[in-house]
Amino acid sequence: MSSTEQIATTDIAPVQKARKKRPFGFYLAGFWVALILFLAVFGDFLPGPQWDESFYDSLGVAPFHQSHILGTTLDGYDMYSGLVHGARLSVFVALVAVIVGGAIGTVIGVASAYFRGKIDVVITMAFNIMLSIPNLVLSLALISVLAYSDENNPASTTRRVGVLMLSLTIVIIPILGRIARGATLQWSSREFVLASKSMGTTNFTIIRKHILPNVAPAILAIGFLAIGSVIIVEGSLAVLGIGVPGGGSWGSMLANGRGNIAFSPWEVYLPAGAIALTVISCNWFGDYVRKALDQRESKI
Amino acid sequence: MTQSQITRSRVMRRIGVAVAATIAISTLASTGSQAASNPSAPKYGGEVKVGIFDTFPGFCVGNNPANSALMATRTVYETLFEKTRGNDFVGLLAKSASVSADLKTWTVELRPGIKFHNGEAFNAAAAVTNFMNSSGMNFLGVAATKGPAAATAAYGHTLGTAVPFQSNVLKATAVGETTVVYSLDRPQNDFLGTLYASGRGFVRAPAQLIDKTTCSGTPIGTGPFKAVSFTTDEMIVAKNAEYWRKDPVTGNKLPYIDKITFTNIKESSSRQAAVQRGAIDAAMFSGASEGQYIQALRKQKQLVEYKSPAEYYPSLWLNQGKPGSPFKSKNARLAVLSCIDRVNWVKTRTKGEGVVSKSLVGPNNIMYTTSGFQKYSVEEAKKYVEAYKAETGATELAFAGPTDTSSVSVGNAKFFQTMMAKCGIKYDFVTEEGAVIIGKAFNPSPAAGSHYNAYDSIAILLFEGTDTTFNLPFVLTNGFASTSKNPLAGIFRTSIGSILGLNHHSNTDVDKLFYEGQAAQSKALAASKYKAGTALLQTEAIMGATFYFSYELFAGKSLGGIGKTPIELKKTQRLMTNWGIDWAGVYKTK
Amino acid sequence: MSSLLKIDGMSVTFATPRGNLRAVNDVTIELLQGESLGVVGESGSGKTVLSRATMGLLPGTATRTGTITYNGKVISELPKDEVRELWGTGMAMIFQDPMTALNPVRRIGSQLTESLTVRLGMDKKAAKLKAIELLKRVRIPDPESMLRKFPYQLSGGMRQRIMIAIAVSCEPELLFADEPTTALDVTVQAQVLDLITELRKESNMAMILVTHDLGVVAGHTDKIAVMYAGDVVEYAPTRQLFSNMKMPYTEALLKSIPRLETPTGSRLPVIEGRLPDPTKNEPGCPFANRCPYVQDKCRAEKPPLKDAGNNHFYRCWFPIGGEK
Amino acid sequence: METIRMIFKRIVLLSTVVVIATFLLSLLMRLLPGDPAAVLVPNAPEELRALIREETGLSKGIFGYYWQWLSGMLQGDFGKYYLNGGYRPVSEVLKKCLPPSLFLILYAQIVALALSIPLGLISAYKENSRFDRITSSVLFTAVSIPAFASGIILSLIFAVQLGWVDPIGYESPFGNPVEHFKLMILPVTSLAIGLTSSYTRLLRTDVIATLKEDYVTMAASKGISNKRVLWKHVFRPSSTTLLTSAALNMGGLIGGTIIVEIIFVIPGIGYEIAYSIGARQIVAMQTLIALVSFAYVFFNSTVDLITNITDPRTRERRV
Repeated sequence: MSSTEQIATTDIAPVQKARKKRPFGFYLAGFWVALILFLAVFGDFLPGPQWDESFYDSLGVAPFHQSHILGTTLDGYDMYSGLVHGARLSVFVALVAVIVGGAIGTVIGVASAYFRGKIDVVITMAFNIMLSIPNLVLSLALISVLAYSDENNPASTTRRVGVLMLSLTIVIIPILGRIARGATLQWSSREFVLASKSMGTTNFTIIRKHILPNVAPAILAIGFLAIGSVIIVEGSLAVLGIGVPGGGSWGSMLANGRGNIAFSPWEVYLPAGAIALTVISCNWFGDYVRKALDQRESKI
Repeated sequence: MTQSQITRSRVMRRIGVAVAATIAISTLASTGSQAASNPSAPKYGGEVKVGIFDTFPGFCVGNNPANSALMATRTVYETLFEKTRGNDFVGLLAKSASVSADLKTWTVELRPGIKFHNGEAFNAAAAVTNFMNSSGMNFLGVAATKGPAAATAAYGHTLGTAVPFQSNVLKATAVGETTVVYSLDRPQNDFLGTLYASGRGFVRAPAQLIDKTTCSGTPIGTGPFKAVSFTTDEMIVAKNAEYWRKDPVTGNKLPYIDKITFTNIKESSSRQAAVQRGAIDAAMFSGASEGQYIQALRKQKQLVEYKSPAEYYPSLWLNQGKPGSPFKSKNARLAVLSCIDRVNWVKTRTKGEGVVSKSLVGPNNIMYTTSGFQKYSVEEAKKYVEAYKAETGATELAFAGPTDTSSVSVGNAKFFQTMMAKCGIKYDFVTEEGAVIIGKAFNPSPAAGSHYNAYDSIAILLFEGTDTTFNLPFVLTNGFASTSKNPLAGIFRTSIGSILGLNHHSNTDVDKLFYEGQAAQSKALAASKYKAGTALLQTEAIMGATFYFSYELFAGKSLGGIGKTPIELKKTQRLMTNWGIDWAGVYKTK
Repeated sequence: MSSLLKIDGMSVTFATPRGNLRAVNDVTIELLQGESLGVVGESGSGKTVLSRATMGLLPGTATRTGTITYNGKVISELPKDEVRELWGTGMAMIFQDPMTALNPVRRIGSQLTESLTVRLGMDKKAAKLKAIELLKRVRIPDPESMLRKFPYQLSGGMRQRIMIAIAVSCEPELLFADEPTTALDVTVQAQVLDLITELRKESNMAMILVTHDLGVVAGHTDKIAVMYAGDVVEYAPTRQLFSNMKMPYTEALLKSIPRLETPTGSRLPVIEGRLPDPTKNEPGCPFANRCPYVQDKCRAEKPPLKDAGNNHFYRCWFPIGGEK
Repeated sequence: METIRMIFKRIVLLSTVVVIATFLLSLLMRLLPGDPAAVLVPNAPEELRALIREETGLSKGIFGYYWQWLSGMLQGDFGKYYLNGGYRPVSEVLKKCLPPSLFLILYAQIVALALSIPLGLISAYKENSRFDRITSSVLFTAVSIPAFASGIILSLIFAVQLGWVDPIGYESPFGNPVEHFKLMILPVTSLAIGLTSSYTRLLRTDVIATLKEDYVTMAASKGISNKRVLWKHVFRPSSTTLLTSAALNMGGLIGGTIIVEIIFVIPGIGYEIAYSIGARQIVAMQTLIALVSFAYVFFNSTVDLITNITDPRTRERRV
């Protein structure tokens, strides 16, 4: 159905062009994400210097050096290897947090909105409570408590990474949970759900067949944005000294190099660039999914 | 009144693993060049901003400000004695000291007429009150009559790690207004060092000490400045118009400046930028971790550098007392100590600002000896690892240690880890906040199954300056000697007295040698005993060291008079120390 | 009476993701001063676009060709700012839905006096007095308290009166009324239309009344243009059209109007089928697929606009009642 | 009457959220293994620890502890930072650290709104134009650069290399207003970058939707200028989401300033939170986080309430 009346709207926007093609940025983002995922998976098999070895004789060499393509830090660590290694940790931490947190949040959010009643009140309240504490503060508090150990041999590096991921996951749950709840509320009142219900379909089937497929794109869109924020939060935690220990992630590379910006600026620009590009790419995908979603909505 | 400096949360950042070297740069060398730089006559007035790198934990006996925070604290407080550039002592609040022939009775004459900021008189009674509180004697008195809970309620706030530093003092007695007599348990030739305590033995007003609710928050001293306010990261002090000192050269009344703001600027780069742009008048830096900033500032013509001697000696403490630690085995200790690549450490981690250790302490310390100090050799280390495995049946030599959360500390730990890996030693580091590490390393009441020091090893700066007496509680088997007649020994031998020796070793020969050194009647004899003690620590591989370093202060041309106001003619105190400079004689040039 | 508005060969196309959409095809219309024209058609016929395009109120995705002459001046090529000068004072528009066409967050008073202060340069006091007078003219009781109300506090009929008041506030010469009664209750529809006609007569305003309801235009217009798929398919003085209908489409439109005399329970005739896809340019008469009188020629070739005399034009190969 | 009931309901809801949030925080603190008093004063003797346990209510179990903390808060006793031998009241610390943070947040909000309102309006008005696309990509990139990175880079360029402003520090606006604003430029900028970006995007989306409303066409048909249409008819109905989100950020920003406060050495509440968490000052930490949480909920509810009362559209929905 097409109606000219629907298009005719207002005069006050000047000439616009209809956009059909996927924008160039989409491919750029796709390329970057593919590259990062490739490095995250196969990075260790690629040739290059050790990422955690200090090269005493090449402290703070500039990029395009013959044996250190992206230069070294002032402490002698190879930038290229660091970035490749960091891709794994940063992406891993962010993906785990968003996927696990997103899954839990979705289940809770969908159930809350679908069943309504007291469950909904309680869960909404719980989300509000968690959201009332800023991301960074919440993860800081969680990490400082969970990574604390009274034992003689205190929290190990692996445990700290685990705690970091757990904290970020907890932070993600209410964010995506609220989105899932909102989307479910909107969809569960649609006719086809009511129709399905009236035919005696079980709640589980309705959720699986009718709700989830419709809620998923909204979650996906915000999920992409969340990956970006988690990478940034991880970096902030690294600046505060409780990120991934030992400079293994982009955030901690940046945190370690931040003081050297006047001496070896690439220590800041390269990891900041890697973070920014990844976040931009994730935002792009999120935006793309959201737009696609809007279009689908408008067609209905 | 002595104070331990162990609670330096941020020392971890300036840590190392160390021993012996030559004097690289001395304070004295740098004084000459500054003499000509500020020809203007001293002026009164003006406000000064100073950047430091430590937080303010409070001002009571239990709060031990780390070095750069100590600089701010020391504008308010003064010690009885001050160290001179010639390594002697000059009286500050005290006028002179004398000792009995058996080295067991020290009589200190105080300067008359000095007042605390609250108007209280500084006199022999005040000095004794300070001793009674910081040594735990007051606590003991109440505990004996009313029980420990009452004692804690009354004096818990003044109980700190300072206690074992004064374990050799049995009694302090006020004789008249200006004389204090200290009666010692063992003979001690370097008692003035105990009173100085690396700049931490300063005198608080009795009114401050007595009120436990305000003790740590209300600093009252005799110094050139009065505390105006403080937060965790900032301390503001204002001119003490009634300050007792005059410039002995010009006769000018001190101090010159109206107000100083000390701000903790954690980020080294921010501190560097701030002093370089003149946003602050001066900033302090640590040569252990801030090499690149120091070197960048050194190139700035508008700044003057004040450098301390390289007499701060971070050490690697190998804990023999902790259950599960590998370091009961000498082979394990030898393996680790042989695996320290000091040259590359200094080059990489201090950017060349440190000095490679050749002994646990530096050459201007009386304890200095290269004898028995483990040299870097991967092959040797590997042999020791094998020997350790054969000896204990362990499959590998593995140990752990803490690092605070700063990038530099984590970087150090990472570097150390890679270094150990080259010798086949597995080192795990644990990232925790500085305060938490300090709490776990010096834990006076460990839970069941744990230990006073929770870590296998810890790299930390505890040895500073040239006074052996200040270093002893850390290397002895216990802060209270087994023969101690100190009434506190009974209570504190198992708690506070035993926590400072992070090695928790049981080699009493070490104690014996150092005690003999303190009892020696001649400097030569003392030196030989001390060196023997150090050599024993080194050959037995009880602890290790990597480098020595200096503290630096960079000041703009807006400040004059730094290091030019002696306490007494011909007795000039040190220019730059772990606690910075003497601010009494500093003035604003514009 | 002299010519007020002349539209000559105007076409409007929209750029859409599916290609160019032709909303108005080569339309030629003339309007004299004080005259009223009804533009009638189903939704999608292009009637709203025609009115908005004439005024210049099109979104950026639209392209308009052809010439528009207003008061003897060609305005179709004027820059936007000069066209805007005509809006409100020269031409004004009453919108279809009074629920959405009033700004929900602004008070009636500010919306009503805006034209007066901005376009006519009245001061606030004068504008307020004028606003009260306008409200009286559109028969709103207690006009002073009305000024302080928000749109949500009013009924649909009230809102439409407000809109009319806004539209006539600057005494335009030409009023576009875009389905002014569609969104209203049947009972108020007639009142509103009568009000418009009355106001129009008072100040000799010309009007273009856009509607899908032939019944509405009958009593309120001088002439009628019937639109289908962007084309004007029949164009005649009102009386002429009703007495001598030529287009099968017009007939179908007329039949679809519910009448009071229609027995209850009987089915209302509707026009079967749909409008053709405006993005495709198919040969033949666009109405061919729905026309009860369709013949082969209709599917093959698009009929031109024919003159039936008496200012009556139509676009059909086989008109009702045969060719003249 | 209805408004009063609504306000009352809000207050009840608000207090419930804050009470539960702070209680959970207490619970979290109690998850710390070992003796919490030993965490507060790491190397103090057991006698002192016992004293602190008594004073804070840590000896009374979780409910006792929480009740003591809460009733203290209600009476204005915000707890203490425990030092080895003494304490500092948190209220004293708050007095010092709250103003710098509030100024920082306020300025960042003002700057972000001042930038994003025209940017959002124009880029929506010229949707898909070159201006829109450039603005979008610049803002997109800007929001993707973490505040700590932009802060460091800004500081390097404007403070160190160009020397236009001092790289660090804070001055009270009452003592030295010129210096106060100069010092605020860089931290406010690095905070405002991300805010501007998200505000602009919010406003742009809303304005695009509003531009499609009939009343905008209607306003345009009055012949008033585009500028007037945008400001008077488009901006206000489009600004609800923007203002709501700006107000919500007030709470979130208090915590979000941590990094900026550290880089630019501003003695604010973010800094104190980070410090208290780092030093495991659990009582102070709980108080500070509770205040942030309260601020968030407070602004959240207030904004909701205000839009409920002032925006005729929400009233319409209720009617």
